[in-house]
Amino acid sequence: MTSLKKLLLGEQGLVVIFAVAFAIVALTVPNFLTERNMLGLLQSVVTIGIVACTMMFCLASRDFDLSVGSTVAFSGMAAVMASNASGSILIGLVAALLCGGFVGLVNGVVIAHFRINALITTLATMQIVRGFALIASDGRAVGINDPSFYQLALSKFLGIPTPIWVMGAFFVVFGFVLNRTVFGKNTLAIGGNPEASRLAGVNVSNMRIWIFALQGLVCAVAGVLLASRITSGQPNAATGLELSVISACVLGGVSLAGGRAAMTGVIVGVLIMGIAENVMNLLNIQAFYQYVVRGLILLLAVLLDNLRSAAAGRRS
Amino acid sequence: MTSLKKLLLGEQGLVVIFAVAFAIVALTVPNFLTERNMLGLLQSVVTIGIVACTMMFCLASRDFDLSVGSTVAFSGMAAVMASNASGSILIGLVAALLCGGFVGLVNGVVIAHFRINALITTLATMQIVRGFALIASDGRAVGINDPSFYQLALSKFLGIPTPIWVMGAFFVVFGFVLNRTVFGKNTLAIGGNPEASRLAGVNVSNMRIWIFALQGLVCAVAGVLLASRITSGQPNAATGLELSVISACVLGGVSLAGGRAAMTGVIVGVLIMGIAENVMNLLNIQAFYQYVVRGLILLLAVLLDNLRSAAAGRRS
Amino acid sequence: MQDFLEFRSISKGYPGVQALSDVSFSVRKGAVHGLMGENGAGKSTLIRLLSGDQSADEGEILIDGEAQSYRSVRDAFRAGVIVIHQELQLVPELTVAENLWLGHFPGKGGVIDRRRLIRIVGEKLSEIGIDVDPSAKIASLSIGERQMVEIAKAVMLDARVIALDEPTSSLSSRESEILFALIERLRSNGTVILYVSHRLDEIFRLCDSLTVLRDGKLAAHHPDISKVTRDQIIAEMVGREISNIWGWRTRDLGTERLRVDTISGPKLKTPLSFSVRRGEILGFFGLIGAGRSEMTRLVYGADRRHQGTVTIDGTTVPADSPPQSIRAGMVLCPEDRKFDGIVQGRSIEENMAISSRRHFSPFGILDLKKEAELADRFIAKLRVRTPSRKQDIINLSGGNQQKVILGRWLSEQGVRVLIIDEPTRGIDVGAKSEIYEILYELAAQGMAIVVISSELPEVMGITDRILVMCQGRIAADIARADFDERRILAAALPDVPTEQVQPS
Amino acid sequence: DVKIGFIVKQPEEPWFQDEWKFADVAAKEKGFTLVKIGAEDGEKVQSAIDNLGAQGAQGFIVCTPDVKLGPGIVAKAAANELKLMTVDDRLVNADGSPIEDVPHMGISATKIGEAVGQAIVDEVKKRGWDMKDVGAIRVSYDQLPTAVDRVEGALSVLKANGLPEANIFDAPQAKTDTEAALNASTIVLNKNAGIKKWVAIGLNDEAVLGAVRATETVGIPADSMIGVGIGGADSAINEFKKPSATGFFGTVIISPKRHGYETALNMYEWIANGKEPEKLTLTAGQLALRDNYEAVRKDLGIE
Ligand SMILES: Nc1ncnc2c1ncn2[C@@H]1O[C@H](COP(=O)(O)OP(=O)(O)OP(=O)(O)O)[C@@H](O)[C@H]1O
Ligand SMILES: Nc1ncnc2c1ncn2[C@@H]1O[C@H](COP(=O)(O)OP(=O)(O)OP(=O)(O)O)[C@@H](O)[C@H]1O
Ligand SMILES: [Mg+2]
Ligand SMILES: [Mg+2]
Repeated sequence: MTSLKKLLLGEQGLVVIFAVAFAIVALTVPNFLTERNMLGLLQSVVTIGIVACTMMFCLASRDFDLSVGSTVAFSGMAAVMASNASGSILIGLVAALLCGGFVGLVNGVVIAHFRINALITTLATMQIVRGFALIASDGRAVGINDPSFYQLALSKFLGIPTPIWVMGAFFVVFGFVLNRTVFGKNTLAIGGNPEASRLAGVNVSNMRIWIFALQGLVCAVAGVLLASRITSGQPNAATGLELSVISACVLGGVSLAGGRAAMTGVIVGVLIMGIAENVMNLLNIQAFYQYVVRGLILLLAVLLDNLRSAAAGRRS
Repeated sequence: MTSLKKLLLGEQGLVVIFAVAFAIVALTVPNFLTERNMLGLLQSVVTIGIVACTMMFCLASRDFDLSVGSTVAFSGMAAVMASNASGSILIGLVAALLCGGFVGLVNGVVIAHFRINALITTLATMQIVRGFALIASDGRAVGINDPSFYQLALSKFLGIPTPIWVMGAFFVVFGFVLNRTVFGKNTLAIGGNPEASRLAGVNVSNMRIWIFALQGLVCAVAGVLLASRITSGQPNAATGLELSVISACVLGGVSLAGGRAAMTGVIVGVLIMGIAENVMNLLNIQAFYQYVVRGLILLLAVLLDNLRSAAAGRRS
Repeated sequence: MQDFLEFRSISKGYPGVQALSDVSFSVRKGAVHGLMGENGAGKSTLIRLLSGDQSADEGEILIDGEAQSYRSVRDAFRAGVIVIHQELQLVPELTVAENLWLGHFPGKGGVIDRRRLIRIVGEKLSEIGIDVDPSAKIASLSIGERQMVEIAKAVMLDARVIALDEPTSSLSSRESEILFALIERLRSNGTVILYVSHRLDEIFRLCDSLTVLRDGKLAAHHPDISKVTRDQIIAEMVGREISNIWGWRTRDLGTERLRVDTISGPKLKTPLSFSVRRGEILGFFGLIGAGRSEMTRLVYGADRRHQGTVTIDGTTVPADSPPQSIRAGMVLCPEDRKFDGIVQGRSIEENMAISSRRHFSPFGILDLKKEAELADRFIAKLRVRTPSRKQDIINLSGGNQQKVILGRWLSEQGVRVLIIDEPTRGIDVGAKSEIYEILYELAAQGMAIVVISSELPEVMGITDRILVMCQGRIAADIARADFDERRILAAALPDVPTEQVQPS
Repeated sequence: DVKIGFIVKQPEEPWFQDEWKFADVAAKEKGFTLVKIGAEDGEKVQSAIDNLGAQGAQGFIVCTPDVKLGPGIVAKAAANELKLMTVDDRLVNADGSPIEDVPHMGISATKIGEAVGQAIVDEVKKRGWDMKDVGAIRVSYDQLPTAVDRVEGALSVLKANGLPEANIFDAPQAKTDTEAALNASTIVLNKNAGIKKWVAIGLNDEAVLGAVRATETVGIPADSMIGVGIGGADSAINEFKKPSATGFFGTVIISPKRHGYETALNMYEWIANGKEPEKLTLTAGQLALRDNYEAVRKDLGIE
């Protein structure tokens, strides 16, 4: 009994709770644990999952990025338009990375150098970038000319679609960066105590610029994969992505007050969001009730996690 | 020269900058400074303005409320449905206040007692409440049966429509509460340092519950006025309101890190948002470019304010 | 010997305050140089300039004859300067080892070898004589332990100049000894040490030379400390003579006022009991981590109790609500002013009135005139150095912040029990005696006062009775007549067998 | 047993609610399972199709968030071996030509717009207004291609009947709700206080309603305003139910019944009996006014 409790409320509590919930869902929801559904589920969280990797850094350093949705859409558009114009997918990719990286860089510079609140800055760039995407395409989706662009999303390796591999690779890389590199530690330090980090000689404003630029680049990758999946660049794509991604991170234990983050947590957070969506559709829950259920799951997940840490705090 | 600089960069700098910008707009944009347009402008910011009053408290106490848009829609629906069912506008009003207050109370209790992150909690209630509004109305607009309900929004006093008076009254009352009451000072103290405030005898969790409950009630008022203006309760009303309101507050110098807020600032913030919208339409700026302009104005406004405080910091 | 570190006509101003004006002095190689002055005299400002965190409006800093033009902390580090600031600058979520290396992580390609890091830090720490686990998170350490980590940071990175801003303010004598030993070692290596403290004993014990600042100006420079006396320094600092800072006098003690009965909590396993009489000033002494602060928080209801009751004049105080404790007449002035005391972003006035304003705010509406009066009264009484009561408290010097927090509690009405954790931490000699006077006055009115202090002379100087804590237990209960430095220290040390006393 | 998916782009909109409702009727009649999924963007459509495949559905009907998603949806459907039909909006290829293989039922956005324009022109003539004196509020939401097509359709008819280009005023909505339309229209009215007679068009009923509310707030009488909406859902009916006529003159009702019921039925027949549906079925909108809306609704099978 106590060992069970220990397991549930321990360091890896969220993972354990998640595993239990997963098992329950797998046993009770028909069609859930099929290979097809699992692959569909994973594909449906690719965008959130990829963007969550860098959002984790952003939140861990006590910043905030609302512009990710627009950046995903904009760089996806850029990829499609550039590859249509040049006939080369590679050029499309480079264009997307340039656009995404540029947006991130601008965010970073404005926030770090002009010391403008991150929420407002990224709220502003969110609108500006969305405006650019709409202007560039005249508000309409741009179709992909070269069918081999679709292959980015359709191709498989060992039976698993490429986007899932990409997401997995990002999880591994950014997990390593967070825990094992100076960059990761500095990020956590900035979030935990910016003043102390500065006084210890961490170049806080450079770090922030880097984090935002990285976020932009990663959004570009997500944007390209998304465009390839939906076979077009859409200026309205990924609206509201920012809140999903931030929710996934916070669910995964990333502190909005900065200084606390873990890759496993974020992965679990992303999966919880995806599974909730998936199961509701499998169970044919009505659209309006889906709102309520989604909200309740969010609450429940953080509540459980809170109970866990409260219990951990009392234990001594 | 220096006295001009002093004025611009002084305490009331934002107000001065705003006044200058207003004068420029009034002189250059045709039709702007007509009585009709001014009244239209003020009416268009009624919802944001009213909700910003309590959002200011929420942010000042280092909290966050994303559920305001849903609450406005939900309580507006409640008002219409209850007054349709009972035939009494008063009952409709009471129903709206009950619904709004209840949502706020739930937010407050969950955040203060279960210590769940405000962002996640209100993100969850935002969805749940929107779901309820949709479920209650089956996703449809509900028309108002009793035409005198429209009079709430249409009636005028001294040539100025009632909603504007209501907004003005809220500005005065909440400005007073913030600066001249124990409640206001405690709110600011909690935002500045919650732990220190608790040890200094402020009942932090009660205060937070009160603030959220108040926010809910104020949303209900905004919801009723909105329903009256659009002569129906619409479950999809006021989506995205939360971000507009928070932007207005931050523009007005309310610190997201808590502890800093001023009513004049918030009023200016609300007006900036309204004027930007108004002028863009008067100047017939294309929809897609409006996104870009809106973002740039947001950036510019905080940037100016930042320069101001930086200059104030350097001055000796 | 030649001058190694030199300040040349340094000036620095903040809005409304000239923190330093035209300060020049120099320090020899291998010297420990003391820096003294009243609260707000500009000591920390000078050290901030040295650290590269801020730059002077005028003047320059020379190291080894070279004018320094560094513009960031990193530049200062490259020039061989390490600074320990007055407020602790650690990242609570990171481990001790990570904090020590922050900003200077060793390793190739940005990849951190965690095991090696912990091993190196572990070796260094035990070599220095600091007993903390390198893989523990800072958040789990007590303030004193954190202070030791800060000190380790300065020692580990080889520096030519080390500045320490009130390093002992939260250390007890045992930890201070470790620090002093370290300083001796650094001195013999030729390191220049700039040492800020309000404790004269330390200054005389450690320093070779001394500079006194007053109102941002150089008040005195003593190249050889053996040529000055205590009284002379005090006079240079505060501009008047202070003959006897403690000023203790006998008082009539009344009946029992506060009774604490077998309380225990998460970090204080052994139940504690004690009582305080009307008019009594009870002192708590102990080493870092003895559990004194934990005890005060449990009594006050700031942390959740496992068991036990607290009664004031026979009425039980509700267990876990500071607001209720205050209404029952008990207040706590906390130890950690930065996290538990000041409300950042708010003015001095508001910080003082936060609790007491409920007595003069009918229907919750403020009486701004009364608040202003109150603030002005305590700014004058406690000699807070500030341009105005509207100043944001974060802009005050550390000691002045402490005074404002004290003012908050001294201005509270209807207080029957006053608990002060480290009352004079970082406060200058001049203001100290004022504060003691206020405490005696309050005690004479019948208040029961509990003072927690790590400064033995202070506890012995101002209290009527001392409870010595050791490892979460009360190890001794000593009346004023029996005060004896060695006996108290012996009781505080865990390794020495101590007399077990019955709680009174 | 047969399982059919029905994916729509805006599940909160009454229009789609109705489509689903009528599809449910078909499901009850024929005894198949209907899975309703809302998918607001391309990514959601993709996962919805995967989800349907995983549930073992045999086919689905989709109203796509964007017609350019065509190739992706077709490919995804093929990968999941699902039969595919579209409703409301027809899928197009990358080059913008319709994908003709996919059976479609719908009404072109331009056509609906034209119906709106015609209704306004008729009423303007009936009231004896001179087109030169009439101002037109174009409540626009250009982010949505369908919205552009609808208002442009209406404007083309108005212009053909003598409405000067200079009398068309853009009122861009920031969001697709009534309040946003109201705020944007108020500005247009205030800017052109000289014009006394107004007509309004927009993406849907809610947009036109906003314009109507705006005329009321600035004091333009109801008989100087002709607003014609699109959809015919409750917000329009509420206007007709008001005791006195408002500036909301009429609405072009498009029948969710055919779109919901018939598509579901066709899909069932296709799956169960191999009866392939028509490649293209076009439906028509019908104008409903204050005095005939009940009849029109009955006619279209709503109620
Ligand atoms: N950021 C700031 N803004 C405004 N005033 C400041 C700021 N920092 C310091 N000051 C003022 O400068 C003066 C010198 O402060 P400093 O911290 O150097 O004093 P100190 O000698 O270290 O005092 P203490 O013994 O209390 O630590 C004080 O009056 C303080 O209020
Ligand atoms: N946040 C914490 N988490 C875990 N242990 C803690 C924490 N804070 C303090 N402790 C431990 O609790 C014990 C009591 O600490 P406390 O701060 O009450 O002692 P103290 O006598 O007041 O010493 P100090 O002079 O350092 O304040 C110590 O062993 C300390 O290490
Ligand atoms: Mg200092
Ligand atoms: Mg202590």
